[in-house]
Amino acid sequence: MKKEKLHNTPHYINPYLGGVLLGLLVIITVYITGRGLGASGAIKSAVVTTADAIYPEGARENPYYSRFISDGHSPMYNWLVFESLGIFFGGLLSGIIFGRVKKFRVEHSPKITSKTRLIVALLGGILFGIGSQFGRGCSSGAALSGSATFSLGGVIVMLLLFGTGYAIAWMFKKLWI
Amino acid sequence: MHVHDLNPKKTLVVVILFVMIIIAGFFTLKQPRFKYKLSLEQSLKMLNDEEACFHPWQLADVLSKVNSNVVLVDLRDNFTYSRGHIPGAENISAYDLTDDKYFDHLKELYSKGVTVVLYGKDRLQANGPWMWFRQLGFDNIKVLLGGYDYYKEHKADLSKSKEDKSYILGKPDYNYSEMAKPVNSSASVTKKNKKKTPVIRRKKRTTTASGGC
Amino acid sequence: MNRNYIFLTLLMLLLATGVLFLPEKPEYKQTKPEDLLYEIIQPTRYVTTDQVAKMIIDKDPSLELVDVRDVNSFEKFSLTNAINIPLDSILSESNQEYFGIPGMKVVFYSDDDIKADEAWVLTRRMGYKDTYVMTGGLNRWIETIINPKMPPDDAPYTAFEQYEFRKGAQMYFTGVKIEAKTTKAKVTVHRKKKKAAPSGGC
Amino acid sequence: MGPLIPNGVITGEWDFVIAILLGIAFGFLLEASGFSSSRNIAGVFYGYNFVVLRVFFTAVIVAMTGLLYFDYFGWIELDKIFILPTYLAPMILGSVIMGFGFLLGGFCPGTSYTAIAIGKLDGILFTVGLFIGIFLFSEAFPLFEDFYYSGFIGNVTLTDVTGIPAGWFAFAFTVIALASFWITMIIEKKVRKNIKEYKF
Repeated sequence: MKKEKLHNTPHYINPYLGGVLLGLLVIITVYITGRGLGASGAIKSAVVTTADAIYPEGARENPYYSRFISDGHSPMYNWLVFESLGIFFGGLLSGIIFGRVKKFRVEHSPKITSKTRLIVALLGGILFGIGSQFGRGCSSGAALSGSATFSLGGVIVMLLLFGTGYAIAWMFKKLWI
Repeated sequence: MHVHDLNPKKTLVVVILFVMIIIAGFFTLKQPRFKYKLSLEQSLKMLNDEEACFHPWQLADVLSKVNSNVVLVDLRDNFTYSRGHIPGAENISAYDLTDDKYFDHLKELYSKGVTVVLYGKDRLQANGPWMWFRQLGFDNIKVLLGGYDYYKEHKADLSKSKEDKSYILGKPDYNYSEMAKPVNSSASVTKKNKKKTPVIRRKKRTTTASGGC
Repeated sequence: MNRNYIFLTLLMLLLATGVLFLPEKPEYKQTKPEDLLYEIIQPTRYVTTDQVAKMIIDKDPSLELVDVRDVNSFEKFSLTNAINIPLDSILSESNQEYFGIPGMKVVFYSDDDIKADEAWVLTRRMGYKDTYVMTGGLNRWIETIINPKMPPDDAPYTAFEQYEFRKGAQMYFTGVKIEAKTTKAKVTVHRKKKKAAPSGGC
Repeated sequence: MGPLIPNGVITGEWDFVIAILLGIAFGFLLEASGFSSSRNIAGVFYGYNFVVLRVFFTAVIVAMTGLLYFDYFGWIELDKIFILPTYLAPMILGSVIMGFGFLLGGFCPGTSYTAIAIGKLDGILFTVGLFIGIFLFSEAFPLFEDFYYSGFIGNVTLTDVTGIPAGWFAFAFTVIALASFWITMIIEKKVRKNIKEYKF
């Protein structure tokens, strides 16, 4: 029993260690590139590329897509896309080192089924996707890098993102505990 | 149920490394060789300081050794200096001012409270270096009005220049609007318009400023 | 272990407190004193009245004449399209907008060149580049452009060429010819654009 | 000296190599800190796991103070770095929507990539959701284009808006963060007594 418990306990690094290293990474990123980290931009590039491939005329007319489409190169040829690829491989690397890479599985609270969890995750993704476009960035781009560079918008996003989470947490208690 | 490593030892190591980088930063921070002592506002105010200028008639006392607390510094190059200079003047070419040898010498004069008078060919040549030294806090350094050219012309009787104001610059020699008056009447209309334009434009500019971009 | 956390907390607090004592930077980066002196000694900042006259006649869009005399003198007479920034108010915030516009050459002038040169030293210390001083100021402007003197007969050919140009300029500025009207030409307003920062984001 | 790329120290060709390397470091840190598990992340809202708050706040205060020091040393010119533009109303709405998405999905975009990397199906679904969300947003964009651009204040920092030097913000953030670390440590202990252990 005890052995199994140990086996199921993931070996995560100390959260403060992760935080300090992440902070240093933000500094290094700003030092090298002059801007912070980001993640949702890659998906945006993917969306734009897909739309451009499916119906080029419509996409070019759309005032949102057209901001990111240029004739010179594909929108996928973008800093954030490469960075996001890096995030994926970095996660893989860490997962291999700490032994967390396993076959596909769903993680959920014992009170809900896997199916529920997957539907909710999809819904959450949709909302996050819409919100990140209004917010000019997601939690890493706007909230983390934005706040670290003292941007007003970054701080607003950070406070409201977590604030909303706390305000509505009671509604979705079943999903998590 | 502690899923995270609770021991912050590694964190401590990383944070201490971070602090060491910052301390290293403080050590590598170069103390600049020259530093402005006067702020821009003070520098601007200094320009109106009558005390910061040295008039040609004051030279008479220096040359007759009545006033021995003054060192004259010739900023022109060695060749020009050798062809003629104010008696007793030291030659520090403007290009050599920051050399340790000369700069330390000027610092020494400053600490001794000796007045240093800079001069060049004309006032303009010495004016920039003079402003520079003043901004660095050398309030013993003055500029010779009129420069060497004026001295050379009037060296026979310097004290006379007390009445002569021609070496004091910054005054119009002509009545510009009178001089630049248009020649015929048809152009005088143009002239009027021309006069108005700057006023209008200034306003235009300020309105765009408040409008923002 | 708890002791380590306490130590970490204190360390971080110390770092954050240290930030408060970092001196605040001025809004613009001042030119280093050694660089300033180096540029003061160079005569490259001087432009002649002829050059200025030519730029005005050519309607050079990159020319920005700045009159550093007081408002009264400016109202009485000023060069074409000049703006008035009295030396005393050169540090004011609204006047900063006239400096450091990319692609613009600021030429200071006053009665002679001393005040203009002083304005140049101050703005150069503030870090603005592409600033110049008109040598001789308005006094020389009158002597050379408005009232040019015929060079002596034994003067070199170039002196006569220069005289020819000045004669032409004199006509232009004193308004003998009709072209003078074009001085009314609309003034294009150049303003400093927002600092170029790397674009990017999430 | 820095930032290196805007200052032309590093040329554009290296851009994407650097992007991948920085991304790997970012992903590694996210995964190693436990952000590949949505239940870890959501724990911050229920008090049983404050890892998000700890990592996030620590990162922000370290980056803030570090940037200020490095700016003072002349290593990074802070006035040359990209400042996120502020569009007040859309940003408020956007972060509220993101708050909902965050709580439902249990991920944010960066962490969902790392979740995919270690084989979480919910991570994949979240990313698909992101794709759909952004697609919906773009298709409907003409409807709220005006709103999207409203409330623009500019690429402003806290100092630009309030006039308070950046150092004070870094200090205030640090104090708040450190206090919250100690408080959440106590809360976490209490909450965990009443909670069943969960599997990953």
